[in-house]
Amino acid sequence: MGDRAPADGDPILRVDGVTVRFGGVVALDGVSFDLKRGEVLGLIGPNGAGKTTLFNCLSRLYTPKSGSITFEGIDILAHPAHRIARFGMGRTFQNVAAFSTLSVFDNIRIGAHSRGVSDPLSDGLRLPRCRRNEDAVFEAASDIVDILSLGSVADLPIAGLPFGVQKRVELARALAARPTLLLLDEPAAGLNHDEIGELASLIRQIRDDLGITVLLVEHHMGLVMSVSDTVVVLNFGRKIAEGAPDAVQQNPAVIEAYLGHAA
Amino acid sequence: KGQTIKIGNTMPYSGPASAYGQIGMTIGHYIEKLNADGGVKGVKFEWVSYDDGYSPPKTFEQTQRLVESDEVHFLMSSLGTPTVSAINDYTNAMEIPLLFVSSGASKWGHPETHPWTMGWQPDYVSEGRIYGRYVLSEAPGGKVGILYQNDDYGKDYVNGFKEALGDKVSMIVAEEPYEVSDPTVDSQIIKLKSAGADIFLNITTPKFAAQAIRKVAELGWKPLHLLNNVSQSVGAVLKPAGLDNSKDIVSASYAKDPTDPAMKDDETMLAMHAFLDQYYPDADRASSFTVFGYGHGLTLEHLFNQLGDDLSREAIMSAAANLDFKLGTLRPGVTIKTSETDFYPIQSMWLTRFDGNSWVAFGDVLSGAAQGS
Amino acid sequence: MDQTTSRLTPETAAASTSATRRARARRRSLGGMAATLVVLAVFVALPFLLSNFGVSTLTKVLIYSLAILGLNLLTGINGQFSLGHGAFFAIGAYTTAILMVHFGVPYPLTLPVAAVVTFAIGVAFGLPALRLENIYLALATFALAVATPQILKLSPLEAWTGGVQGLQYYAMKPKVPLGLPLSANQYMYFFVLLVCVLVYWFAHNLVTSRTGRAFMAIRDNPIAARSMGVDVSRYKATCFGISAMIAGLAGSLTAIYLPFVAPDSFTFTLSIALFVGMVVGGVGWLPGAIFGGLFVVYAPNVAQEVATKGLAGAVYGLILILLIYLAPQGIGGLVRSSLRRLRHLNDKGPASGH
Amino acid sequence: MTALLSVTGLEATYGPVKALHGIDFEVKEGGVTALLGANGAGKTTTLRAICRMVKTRGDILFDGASITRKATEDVVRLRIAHVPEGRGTFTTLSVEENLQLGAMTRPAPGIAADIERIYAYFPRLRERRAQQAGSLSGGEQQMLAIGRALMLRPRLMLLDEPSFGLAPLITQELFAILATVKREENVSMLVVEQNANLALDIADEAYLFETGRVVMSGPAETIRQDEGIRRAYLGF
Amino acid sequence: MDLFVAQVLAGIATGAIYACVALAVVMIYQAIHHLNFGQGEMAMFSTYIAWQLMQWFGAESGGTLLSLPLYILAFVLTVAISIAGGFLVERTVFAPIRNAPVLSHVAVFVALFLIFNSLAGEIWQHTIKPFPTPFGNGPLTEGGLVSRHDAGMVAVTLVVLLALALFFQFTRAGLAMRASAANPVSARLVGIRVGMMTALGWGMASGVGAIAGMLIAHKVFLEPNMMLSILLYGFAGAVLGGLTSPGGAVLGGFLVGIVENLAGTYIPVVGAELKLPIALALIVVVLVVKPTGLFGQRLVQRV
Ligand SMILES: Nc1ncnc2c1ncn2[C@@H]1O[C@H](COP(=O)(O)OP(=O)(O)OP(=O)(O)O)[C@@H](O)[C@H]1O
Ligand SMILES: Nc1ncnc2c1ncn2[C@@H]1O[C@H](COP(=O)(O)OP(=O)(O)OP(=O)(O)O)[C@@H](O)[C@H]1O
Ligand SMILES: CC(C)C[C@H](N)C(=O)O
Ligand SMILES: [Mg+2]
Ligand SMILES: [Mg+2]
Repeated sequence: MGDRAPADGDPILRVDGVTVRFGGVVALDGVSFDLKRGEVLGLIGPNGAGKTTLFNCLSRLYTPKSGSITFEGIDILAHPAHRIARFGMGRTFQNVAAFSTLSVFDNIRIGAHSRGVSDPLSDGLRLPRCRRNEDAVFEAASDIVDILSLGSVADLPIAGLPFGVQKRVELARALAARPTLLLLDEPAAGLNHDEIGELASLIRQIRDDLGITVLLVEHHMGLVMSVSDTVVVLNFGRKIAEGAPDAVQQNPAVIEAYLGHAA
Repeated sequence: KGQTIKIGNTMPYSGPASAYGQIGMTIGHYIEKLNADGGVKGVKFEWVSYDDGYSPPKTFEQTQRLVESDEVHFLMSSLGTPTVSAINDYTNAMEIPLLFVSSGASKWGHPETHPWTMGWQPDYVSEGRIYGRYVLSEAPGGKVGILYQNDDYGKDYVNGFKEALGDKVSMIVAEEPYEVSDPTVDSQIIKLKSAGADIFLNITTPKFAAQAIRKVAELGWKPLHLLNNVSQSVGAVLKPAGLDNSKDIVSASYAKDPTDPAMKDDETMLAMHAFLDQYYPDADRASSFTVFGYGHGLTLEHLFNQLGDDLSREAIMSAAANLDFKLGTLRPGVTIKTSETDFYPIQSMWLTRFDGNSWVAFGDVLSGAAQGS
Repeated sequence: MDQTTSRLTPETAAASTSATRRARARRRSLGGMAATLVVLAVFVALPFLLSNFGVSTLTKVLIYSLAILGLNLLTGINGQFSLGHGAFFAIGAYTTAILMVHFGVPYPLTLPVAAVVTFAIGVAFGLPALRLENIYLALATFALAVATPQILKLSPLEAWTGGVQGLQYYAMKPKVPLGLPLSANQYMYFFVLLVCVLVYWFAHNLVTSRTGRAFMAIRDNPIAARSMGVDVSRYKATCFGISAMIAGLAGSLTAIYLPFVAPDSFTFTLSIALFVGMVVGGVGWLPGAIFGGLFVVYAPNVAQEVATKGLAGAVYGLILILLIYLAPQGIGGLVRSSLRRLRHLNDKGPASGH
Repeated sequence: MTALLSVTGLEATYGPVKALHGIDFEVKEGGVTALLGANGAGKTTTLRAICRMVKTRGDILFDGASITRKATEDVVRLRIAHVPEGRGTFTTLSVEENLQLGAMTRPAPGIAADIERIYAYFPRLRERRAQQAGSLSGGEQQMLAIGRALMLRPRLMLLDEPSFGLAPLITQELFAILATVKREENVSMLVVEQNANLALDIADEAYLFETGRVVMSGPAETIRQDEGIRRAYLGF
Repeated sequence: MDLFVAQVLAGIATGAIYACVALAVVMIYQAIHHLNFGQGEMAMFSTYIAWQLMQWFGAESGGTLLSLPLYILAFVLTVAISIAGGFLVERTVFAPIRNAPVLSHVAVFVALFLIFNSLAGEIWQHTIKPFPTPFGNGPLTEGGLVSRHDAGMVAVTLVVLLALALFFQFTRAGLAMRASAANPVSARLVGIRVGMMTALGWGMASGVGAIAGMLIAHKVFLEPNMMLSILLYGFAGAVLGGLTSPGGAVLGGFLVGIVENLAGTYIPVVGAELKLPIALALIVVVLVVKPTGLFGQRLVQRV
């Protein structure tokens, strides 16, 4: 893993003036920011501020009313959702979107779908090409299982696993595609303090060892502030602050809308 | 002597055509009676009748079971045009007699290609011709509207009818097909009426016949109403449709009408009722299907009375091809007659008019054979 | 494995490495292969033990199983509800019949043509189906099933389809090729068996491959699948095509085994039967197709033996309900849960003590 | 204070898998009990067991009477409200209908007023009242789940990670609301919460779970002082 | 033009049949979020019960109504029996397999279909029976194409529609039923007796089905297969209108009737032969454009 060296310079992701409306609800209102390659960007904001909506725009599940999104120099709004993974963007979901009847291992293998090449006919005939691909996926998935310590549950159906484990499988699934950009939607929800510490080091490991850029949505301030290089704050679909974690944490507008005083 | 002969049969005891099931039941009970009476010339029968749900592949499977597993001696009275079509080639290839098919399709009478298959009732094409000729003679200037079932059965009638009209086929102003899966034929009737038809040729199966008769009355439409034989059952069609609504309908008929008061003293009908009392008390006595099944039973009895000691399939087939007798359930003048080249046992019919209670024959006994043959 | 991440592990049996996982996967697939061979051996032996009629009934079982397999691929594996697979079955059958009757094509050569035709039609139907979910798709496919006989009857097509009468070509029934010491029924049986084995092999490969995982991902969570890079529309349409193709091949085999096609052979009850067979066999479990085929062919016969004629339907219905009571997930559910139980015991054996 | 809920020897199984291996704990009348523990420790299973949603052995007494033979819906009728893991939103129904459903077992009077009260707690929900609940953001749905549970006017609330997905400010407000509800309406609570600080703040007693067993228990204050707990759950 | 009007009227007349059944379909959908294939046969069975009651009461003879009060008595009794019957079927047949996958439920619907169909044939035979109408025979207006029965049927359908719409929108039981179907686990967690709600839904659906059956039987005649194809049209109508909207379902039913007749009349060559397929294809087209039907609730799916 880690075959792509982090290259500084141009942002890996540029979000420019993205607006999304649902009927009368304005979920995103002209949001713009850049994400530098090799950084962790924390995206925070009150409930309903539009964070998940932004993720859904990035992975093309929603189409913004206006604005543009450039990823690795590609105008991704011109592409359908299923092509995004191939461009190198991976994600997890806020409410765990697992393939519930399948085993953990298969969930992870599906994560590698975008890296494989096969068509139904050659798969059905089990051509040597497909067998080789299968073997490669098997190895890659096994590696990830080991990295994320999912070995003991790898053959179990994902549905009955504790929520926290499911979230970890989602992370493994996203990593299986070897993304250059990883979108994490509230990965710490449901984890206790200890586990969050591990998650923080895992995220750093993902950034530093694997060279993956991370966009992190999270309500756990300890985590956000400890791993983010930059923090962007949304409120009512609008960006209200952007900057280094410390600066954002002191920003009165952020405290007023999001953090509260007791934090 | 003392032999038991296995007879195979398929019937729609379930599914959309299950109303015909009583034909099979009647024959089965009649065979029970024959056996109880000591058989026909000492020969007893075993009636193996399977349900095919009116589905052709099922008919094939059940027939194969009858032939290859039950090893029946011959097949008799299997019902339905699409269903029996599925097995016609098979039974001929296996050289198993398939006698008295319960369907009036014209294809059961082709000894040159299918020497092991024989029909029973007048074929639908011939009956269609009878209606065509009647229209030509009765209302040569009329406008005909046709309602027909969109299958072989319906199309045979239409073809016979058109053939008889010949160059007057332009009298037909509207032809409306319906599918057995249609819930009602109301809209077809409305169209026929709107097309200005004053003659209504009603080629349907019982349920749709009843719907059509009632809808015609409901619309206040008063055409010359011709109803095909299959649907002329007083009990199963006209009563539900309303006897008043059915008044003056014209049909063609070869069998006696069980509801006809004149049949009260008819010898055959009395015998039938006695048989039903003893063996099949649940039977619907106002239904022509019961008479139909009873007629098949009598025909079987006659066939075996005619046979000698040789009960082989060939012998049975050649006996079936040499029938000539008066069957009690048939109207006067209508007989059963076959020959090596004529595999249509019943070919003549009477025109009948419904008088509000029963069918009254009029005119002469008619042959539906094609003109000049 | 480093210390930090290992803390995330739930404390169960010792974690396995890639090598042990691979070994276990191989063991399982060997087990599956052995089971398959046993079943195959039984199916090869049976025609020599059964009566002539028994052989032809078993041929029918195979044909239905094949169609059920096709349906299962679509509904069980890919999650697209179909109540109309009888339509593709019909198209396959008619393709074969028309090729044999009108073009004199030898029967084995009609199979690939039928496959291509039904695949194309399946894809064509799968495209609008992309927009329909669950019940809506069920209705659309059911509508297709209901409309099939009427379309086959269409008078403009009559020159080819034989209209309401359909096509009969008993004379073209396949003969036993020279030298084989088999009865006609046995030969037909083995021909059908060969096709079934090949298709099963194909379907099994498919399901255990990248494509198959994509199919299942779509079934479980289409949105997540899309985000993983699965082209949902393409896979769904393709799955529809393959599924229709398999059902079409089954139809094609019917038209060879029973040299007669007619619109009324393909009413919606056929589609319903296939559906019931799939449920009985086990939704999403390919070997279940055999059980489904057995059920669909034999259960009505059993019902008829048990009941008087009119009540056979009720008895069949009761048998079906009883079966669902005993095996809510079909036979496949029973087999899988007993396998799981076995494995659970196995896993517990050596590595207990936590 | 007497025990409103007392659980003894509770075992729970999912098919062949045993998730709880004999758990004992109580919730005092008007008190708050917190359950702590790592992922998969069995906290959710315990709440499900009380609501009779999993197969169990052992005894559960509510208000002195065993409820192990009751059906879920009858347990709820004893006014035990559950904020489930995963929120259990009726996604196709509107926000307001979701709230009404929370009061399904109550007589009609007072419901409208209570809905207003929930809207006052979570103004976001008022803005979204006619919207399909499935379209809400994660945090908004969490508010809805809590609001729905409050609509029952419960005697005992089972809260499975109530702060799950809530923004820090809302989380603070939520715990303030819970404290008020507890104080003013004498509602007892059983709280599963990963944010142990918050949980211990309102809790009287706490239990630490590990793989289906209670490994430590005591007054919240005592637990808070424990070195291991501090490191693993509190972070100071 | 005359023909056009005639066909539209004929379409409305048959559409009334479909609308009636579509209502029953929506009813069951709201209760179990599925379509029940056995529903048509249950309605047919109910209609036979009504017929049997009328025989015993002497309310009719050969399809002619003899006594309106006795007819109404039989009608009401039948609806009551059907509600109880639907309730019982759910309790005895479905409650035990509550947790089985939906597709297994569908297989059981098929089984119910077979059981009721075959029982009815066995008990009451297969020959068609006339069924009386309380609205009187003959056309509504002199020479008109709409019969009194058709008009009465439309009226009854609208009344049932109103009752159902009110029930679902404004009663707590209606809300509880929708909640049970949408999310049974959560419904239990708010104290709804989901089993009872489902059973009640079955009961009500079977009651509505009985009403539909008794109105339809007069038009198509009573026989075991009378609902075979009508149920499909009812499904089509309900789906076209939107399965969650009783009003939409009724409108959908009428639309199916009208479209089918117009297609049969005005589409050349294949129109008459293919009116059902054409009508169904049209519905599929509508669904492709509007996947939840004309008036169905759009579902928001979020991740
Ligand atoms: N499909 C939709 N229809 C209507 N409103 C929607 C839809 N999707 C999102 N919204 C609204 O848009 C707003 C933004 O939602 P989003 O899920 O992006 O919030 P979020 O920032 O992720 O919040 P949280 O932190 O609670 O997850 C919410 O108020 C939500 O109600
Ligand atoms: N539906 C299920 N099927 C099978 N096993 C299950 C199921 N739900 C939970 N389990 C098992 O029960 C054990 C306890 O799970 P539970 O959800 O109660 O843990 P938890 O403490 O709530 O964890 P979390 O913090 O992740 O919510 C776990 O090992 C889990 O794998
Ligand atoms: C008269 C009936 C027994 C024949 C049947 N209508 C058929 O041809 O299919
Ligand atoms: Mg969110
Ligand atoms: Mg939990």
